[in-house]
This record gives sequence, structure tokens and C-alpha cells, in this order.
Amino acid sequence: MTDAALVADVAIWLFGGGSVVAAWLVFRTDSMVRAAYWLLASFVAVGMVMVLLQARFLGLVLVLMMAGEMTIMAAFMVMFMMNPAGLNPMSMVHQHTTAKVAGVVAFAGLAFVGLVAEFPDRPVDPASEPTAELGEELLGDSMLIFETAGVTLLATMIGAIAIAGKRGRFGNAQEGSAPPPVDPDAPAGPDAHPSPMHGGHGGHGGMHH
Amino acid sequence: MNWSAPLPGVVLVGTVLVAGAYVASVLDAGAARLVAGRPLRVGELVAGPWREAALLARIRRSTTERPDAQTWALAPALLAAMAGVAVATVPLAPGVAVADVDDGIVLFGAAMAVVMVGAFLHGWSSNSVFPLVGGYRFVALALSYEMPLALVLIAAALPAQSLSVGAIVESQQGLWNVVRQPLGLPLFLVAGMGLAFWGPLGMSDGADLAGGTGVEASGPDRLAWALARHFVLVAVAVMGAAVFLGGWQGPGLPGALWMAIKTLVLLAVVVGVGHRVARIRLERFVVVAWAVLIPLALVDVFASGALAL
Amino acid sequence: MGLLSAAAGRAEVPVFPVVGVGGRQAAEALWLMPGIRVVDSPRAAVLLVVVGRLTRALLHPTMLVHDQLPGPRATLWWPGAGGATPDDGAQGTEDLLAALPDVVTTVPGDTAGLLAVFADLLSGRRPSGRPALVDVEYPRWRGVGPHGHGGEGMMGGVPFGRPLAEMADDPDGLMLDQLPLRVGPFFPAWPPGLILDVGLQGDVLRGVAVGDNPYRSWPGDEPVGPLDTALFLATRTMATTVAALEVARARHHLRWLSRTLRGHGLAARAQRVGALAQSLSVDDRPVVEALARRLGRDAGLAAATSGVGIVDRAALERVGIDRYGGPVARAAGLGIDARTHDPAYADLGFAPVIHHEGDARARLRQRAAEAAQALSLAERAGEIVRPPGRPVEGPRGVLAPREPLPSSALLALLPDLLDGLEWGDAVTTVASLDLDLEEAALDQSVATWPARTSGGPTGASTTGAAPTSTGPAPTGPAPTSRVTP
Amino acid sequence: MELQLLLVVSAALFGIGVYGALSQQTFVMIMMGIELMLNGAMLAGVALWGVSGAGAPKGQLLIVIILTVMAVEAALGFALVIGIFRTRQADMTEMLDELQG
Repeated sequence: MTDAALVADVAIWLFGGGSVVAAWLVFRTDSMVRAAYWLLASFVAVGMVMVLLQARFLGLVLVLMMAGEMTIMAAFMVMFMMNPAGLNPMSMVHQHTTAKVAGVVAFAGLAFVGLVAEFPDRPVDPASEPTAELGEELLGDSMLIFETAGVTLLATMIGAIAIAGKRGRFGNAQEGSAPPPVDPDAPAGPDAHPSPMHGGHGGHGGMHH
Repeated sequence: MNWSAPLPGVVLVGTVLVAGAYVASVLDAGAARLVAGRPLRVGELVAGPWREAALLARIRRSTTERPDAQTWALAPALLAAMAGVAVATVPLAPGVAVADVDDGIVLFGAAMAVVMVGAFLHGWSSNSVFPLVGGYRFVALALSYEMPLALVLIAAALPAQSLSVGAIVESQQGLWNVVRQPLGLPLFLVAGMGLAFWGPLGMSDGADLAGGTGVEASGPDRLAWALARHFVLVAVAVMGAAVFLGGWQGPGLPGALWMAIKTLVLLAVVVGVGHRVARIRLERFVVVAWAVLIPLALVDVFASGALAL
Repeated sequence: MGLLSAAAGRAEVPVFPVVGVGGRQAAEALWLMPGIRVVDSPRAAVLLVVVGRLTRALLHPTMLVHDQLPGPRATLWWPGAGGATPDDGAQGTEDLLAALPDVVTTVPGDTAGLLAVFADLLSGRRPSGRPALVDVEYPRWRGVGPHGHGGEGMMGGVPFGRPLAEMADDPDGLMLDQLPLRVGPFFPAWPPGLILDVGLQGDVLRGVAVGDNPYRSWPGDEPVGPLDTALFLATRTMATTVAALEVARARHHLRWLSRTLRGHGLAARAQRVGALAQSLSVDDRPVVEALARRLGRDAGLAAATSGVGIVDRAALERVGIDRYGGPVARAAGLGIDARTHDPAYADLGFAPVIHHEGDARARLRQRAAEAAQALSLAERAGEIVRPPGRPVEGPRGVLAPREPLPSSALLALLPDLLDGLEWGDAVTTVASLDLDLEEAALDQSVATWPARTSGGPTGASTTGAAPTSTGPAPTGPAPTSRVTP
Repeated sequence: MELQLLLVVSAALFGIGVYGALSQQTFVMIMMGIELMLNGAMLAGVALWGVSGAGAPKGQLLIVIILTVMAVEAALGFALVIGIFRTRQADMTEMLDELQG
């Protein structure tokens, strides 16, 4: 194994491990902004793995896309979670046990398949140009798929604006709507996890369970 | 010399950034004196940036109540690193590029998207009101000009039939992109000014916010932030010189010198505009960006595509 | 270290001005001094320059700002501005001198003295200023969590003296957080002394209230130093030449233009206009006319100001500015100008300049045009002398005996005008009104200004309402911050 | 060996995503969980493409589709969050336990 290949391998492990750690921190950190940017870190790590595996264009596009999206996400969290500047601790979870079990089962099942299944060893030819090949694929044989993706995105944009806009199909969104019940003692969902955030106006600041 | 090796590469990129940042601040101070109608004292101009850096290094650090200290320190580092990545993709002279990768333009775009993260975090992490507002402003602006930026870079890549910056430079052998795609460079510079929050697009650190994301930074922190911002400006100018002004190509002089001259010209343009044009209104810029700049950038792409055919 | 200090000692001196009574002009002159750089944030400053007398209401904010200078730091006091002397007994100033024994007192505009203090400070010959607020106990933030930002029961209210954001309607029809915030009296983008209590929703202002005027908290004290409109006020007892009045008017407007350009991020152009204002004479008419034309055509400024802060006739009438006229009213199409009926102007062919849009851009063009017009009037006026006692058109509106001064009426415009604006637009709007808190203070403390001559504050003084500030009320541009020693 | 480990990493990302999407109460945090699941899927796809798929262009196409899905998910997610907040001032799932708005 050459030096360069060894460096690339070590880098792949570091980025791969880093992406998992960052992903875990998304749900462990106590601030929404940090959560959003840990998620971005996870994406950047995966993007770097993609670059190292020769899918350079897609890896970089992933970073480009996610940097914007996670910043929007951070802004959204600060906006909607009634938490000044997103700096207060939070732990707003429900059905915690179920979720843990589901997560572990998903991981175990997928990892089992990954470890057991036999895959042929056919790495990418280092001399090939994956970006050019992707371009020719997108605008050649798979043009229809590419176009479909484009139209889907366009439809999404229009739909998203329609949903988020003030005036929807049924008139002004404010009219005839009701805030959620303000009843701090009401059971909150199937797990009956008491939620002091219940109600439209109570939710400022952080909370500790 | 193998510039792609780690050590020479870092040294080369670092030299370009530091030299560029120094020249940019001298130009900035010079332009300020010209516009203000004060005498140009060359000695003072040349020594000015060093003196100011020395002063900032001497001033004590201050902190706010309960900041996110790690993130606060990370923000300028992030900007500087991304500026370095951007410069690395550009061939500074024939055959002298640290990482002229075949997706150079995309790498530049990704690095500049991360600049947005850095600027937002700088505002957010100090746990203070005006910096946070500055951070929001940067995001609102950046989301508006990232799209035209990506489009004009794609348009520049079309004649080269490659996303590599080196190939784009070589594709301008007979005709520079600034002539071939007249819309490209102005749109690129608008986005570049936004990325370096310079001049009219310097809203995130504007005087109306008493300094915006940088309000709370003092001493070395302020120096780091100023440097990071200058680095981003240099990266934008270097990339603009390569992609729109033909890079190292030019008659007579050595390639590296041509590259330096062109970078200098772009820096001078940006700095000059910064002293002449008033800070824009956020609301108006967002409208203009989506209703005018993006359509213009699309025209640029379509025209370049038609020409390339 | 020696080399570094030597280089640092020759850098431009970063200065943060604190404007006391009568200090405004001297503070603005700082912008034009070579070797000095006025900075926006105390965090960036090495020298704190206190110009003029401090009132008691300004004392605590001044000490807060002082403690935000990271150090090495020093404080200069320029008392002479505003006629104050070191021993004139102004309570705020005495307290400041007691709190900061190492304040250096020099005369206003003493650049050499300022540079010397800076050099001494950096070479270590002068120790860095000690904190002013050592004895004050602030409630400490005792949050929990890894970064200490949270805790039980923090669902709004004012934990540890810091008001938390509360939900409120926003212009897009969402209910989003609104952070209560007090900005002033030394916020650099606003006229000195202006305190606004605002709710900040993102960068949108909601529910704006004007705070107490810090220049009027000195019961029984002689209220003001020289206002920037001093010459115009003096006409009640003094004959003046029309030419002198009109040059003073042009200078006033150019100073305002300089401040406004600075607020729009054009510090270098502001410096040029400021220098022009400082040395203004009748001969500068062509220069000022060219400047007015250029500013009127400037596309960047137009984009930054047009449609911002529209003051219409209804608003003018509500706060009573229609009685004063002044550039704000004339920019909204109200052609009131005391000069129209002033016999001294009868032969000069005076007709008021009028704009109709009523926005910040109209006010900018109005003042630029009026500056040019004033110099042209001055040129034609020759030696015409104006007798004392008649109402005079001041730079902000009519100054008539037994009428309040225009500034307080302009101040009353703010709450309605700023509500719902973005921060940048709000700053543009405030700047475009050309407020002077000292003038407003004079007005409110003596009710009608000629009465001042007959001695004593008239009537029940409104001045008892010194703002009582508990806790670290955010006063500088750094509202939640604190220097750790 | 490389492929197996990358697949385990992608399984871990997916598992964390499942945990997050099921356990979080806030809409935006649920979106984060979903994005992590997609992230895991993408990593698995790239790993198989790069190590075992001989770099067939169709493999990259699959990643492009996943990226599209992520963009659609994010855009619609944000739009729905705004829409729900607008009508109900709700930002958490439990606030939507009534059907009639």
C-alpha cells in the first residue's frame, strides 16, 4: 500500500468516525444552533468521505448544500423554539425508550447486513473522471430522471411557498385558527411525558427534565 | 518545486493571503484618504497595517457574559481556512497551483458556503444582541447572492468544458471571460463583497450595528476577525482574477506577476466601491438579488452556453 | 515586546467619545483629527474621551462604557467644551472624577495631549485605568448546563436582572420572540443622549419608547452649554448679520450631512464634508452646490434612504411640527419658513426649498439644498443686519420667543415612526431627523426658553425624573457584556 | 474491510437518525433525524459505488436523487413548520393532538 493510499484510508476512518460522533452530538447538545451545526459537521464528514472515495463533485455539493440548509435550520430553531438566541439547554423528548430501541434495532440490522453480505471488490478506477461521467449520465441516458428531479424541486418550491405564505387557498391563515390548548397538566402524547412547554405562550427559556 | 506537497502548499497559500491582506488594507487606507481629501502619506500608509496589528495584539482580550468561547474562536479560523482552500484551487502561475483539482469551482463554492456558517457563528457565539443581529443579516444576504455566485461560476466553466480553475484559465487564452461574459465579473464581485462583508454589503458588521458581529471582540480577537475578513476578500479577488481576467496569462511579464496585477486591480475596485457606495438596505438588496441578479446570472449562463456551442 | 509596543504606540489612536453637556461639537471634531480614529464600540477603544459636563444620569452609563474598554485604557476629560471647568460643581462630573482618579483633564481639541497619553499608556509609563464600578454588585447569571445558559423555570421574566424575550405578533403574522432592549445614551449611530427602549424581533423594532433625556437630571443647575444652534438662539437679544446666520445654517446642515454619510458606511466621504463644514465660508458656495447635486444623484444613497421613515403631514400635525417648519416639515411638502416673512430677507428673493416625499432621502436632499441656498443667501446678503427679538428660522425650525424648541417635537415623532422598521432603517430614520437631546432638555427644563433670563426654573420642574438604573442596564453598544478583569 | 466498516458507519448514522426522528418533540429536530437517516443512506450508496460498484455512473445518479430528496424534505419541512406555527402557534408534535384546527 502506498503512502498516499494509506493517508486516504486513515482519513476515511477519521471522517467516518467523526460523522458518527457529530451525529450523536446532534441529540446530546443543549442548544439548537449547536445541534444544527453538529449535523452540518456530520454531513461535511460524509462529504469528505465521498470526496476520498472519488465522488468528488457530489461530496462538495453536499457540503455546499448543507452549509446553507443547516444555517437556515439554526435560524428556524431560534425563531420557533422560543429560546433566546438558542442558548438555553433543551431536552425535549418523548417515547424515549421506544426510540432508543428502534434506533439500536435499525443499526444492528443494517450493520449485520453490511458485515455479512458479500460484495465484489471493484474499486473506482483512479484514472477515471467521475464528475465528467456523472455529467454525461445526467444529460445522456438518465436525462429523464434528472429532469424529473428538477421538476420535483420546482414543484417543491412552489408548494413550499404556498404552504408557508400568509394567504393560503382558504384565505388568510390567521382567520378561524385556534392556538393549542393551554393546559400545563394535560398529558402530552402517548407516553404521557409531562411537557411544561405545552401551550402557545409558556415556552420560553430552557427546561430540564 | 512540488507545490502540492503539504508544507510548500501551506506556505504558498499563507503567503498569498497575508500579502494580499496587507495590500488590501494599504489600498483601503489610501482610498479612504483620497476620498476624504486628505494628504496621502505613503510612509504612514505602508506602516499603518503593521502598527494597527501591533496595537490590537497589545490590547487585552475581553469577553462577554457566558459566550460560547470555542465557537467564538472557531469563527475566524473557519473563515481563514476556507479562504485558504479557495486560494489553493487557483493556479497562481503556469503550473503553480496547490490543488488545481478537477472540481475546483465547486470546491470554491463549498468553501464560500462555509464562510456563511463562520460569519453566523461569530455573531451568535458572543451571546450579545448586536452580534446576533449581524449574524442574521449575513445569512439573509448570503442566501440571496450564493445563487448568482454559483451561476456565474458555472457560466465561466462552460467554455472551458471543465470545473477546474486551471482549465478555466487556459480557456481564456484568446479572450478573457470578462469580455466573453460581461455579466459575470460584476455579479461575482457583488457576491464577493458580500462574502467579505465589505463596503455596501458590509451590513453584518455595519456602523449602524456599532460593528455587528464584531462588536464584542477586542484585541487579538478583533485582529483575528479583521484578518479573516481580509483573507476572504483576497480569496475572492484571486478567484475573480483567475476566472474572469485570464489568470496568469498576459503578454511580456511573467505569469505570477500578471496574476498579482490582476488581483490587485480587483482589490482596488472592491475597496474603491467600498468608500464610494453607501451601505445598502437589507430588504432592498434581497429583492434585487432575487428579482434582478439571479435572472441576470441565468442570462449569463444561457448566453455562455449558446456561445460555447 | 519592545518593538511591538513601539509600533503599537504609533498606530492611529482608537477613541470612544462620551458626549456630555455642550460637548457635541468638540466630539465631532474628533473625527477630523489626524492620527485619531473614532471607533464604534468601546471594545475597540484605548482612550475614552469625555467631552463636556456629565449629568448625573450620564454618570453610570459613562462608567459602564469605561469598564468595557478592554485595556490598556485611559480616560481624558475635555471640560472646556460647553464652558464647563473642572470645578464648576456639575454633580455627574464630580462623581466621575471621584470614581476615576486617573482621568486626564485637557482642553478640547488638544490632539498633542491625547497622543501623549496614548504613547505613555502603551509604553507602560502610565498604568491602565482601573475599573470604575468596583463597588457595584451585579446579580450574576447562574445558569446551568455546559455553557451556563439555562435553568429551571426560565420561562420569561427577568432572571438575574436580564429580561428574557417574550412572544409577540410579528409583521409576517407569526408569533415570535421579542427581546426588550435599552439602547443609549452613547450608541454611536444615534445622536448623543438618545435612549430608546425597544422590543427587538430579529432586527425589527417593535414598541419603541423614548427613554428619559439624560441631559436633564440636574435640579437647579444651569442646564446647557452652547448648543449647535447657539447663534440662532442668541438672536433674541443680539443683532446679527444675515450672512453670519446663513453660514451657520449651512455649517449645521453640512455637519449633519457628514454624520449621515458616516451612518451610511461612508466614513471617508463624511470626513471630507466634515472638513468642509469646519472651514466653511461664503466662498464655498460652488463647492456646496456641487456637493448637493452629487448627493441628490447618488444612487447608493438613494437606494439606502428612499421610502425610509416617511413623515407625512398628519404625523407632523400630531406632534406639532407644522408650527415649527424646519427641514423635516419642508421635506414633507410643508413650505413653512420664518425667513419668508422676515424683513431682513425681503430683498434677497428668498423662497423656501421644498421636497414632497417626506422620506429620509427627501430630508437628505432638503438639507443639502438648504445648505447651498444658505450660502447663496449669505453671498447676496452682504452687510444686512438683522435686529434682535424676532422669531428666527433655526436649522431645525422656527425659534420663537415663548415657544418650545423644535427638537422635542421631533423627538415625539420617534415611537410611531420607528415601530416595525428594520434596525438599519430605524438608524437611518433617527439620523434623518437631526435630533438634539440637549436642545430638547433645555426646552423641557425651562418650558419656554426666554423665561430663562428671568431666573430660576419655571413651574414644577420635570427634571426630578432622573432615570434610576438598577442592575447592569445595557447602555453602550454592548448590552449584555462585561469585561472580565 | 473498508466497505464493511463504511457500511457499519452508515448503519450507525441511520440508527441515530431513527432515534432522533422518533424521540424528538420539536419539528425541526425531527427533521434533523430524518436528514441523518438520509445521510446514512447516502454514505452506504457512495461506499458501495466507490468500493464495489466500479464507479458506474448510475451509482452517482442514485446519490443525486438522495440529494434531491433531502432538498425536498427540507423545503417542505420548513414550509410545514411555518404553516403550522402560523395557524396554531405550535412547534412541537404534542401541540397537534387535536385534529380540528
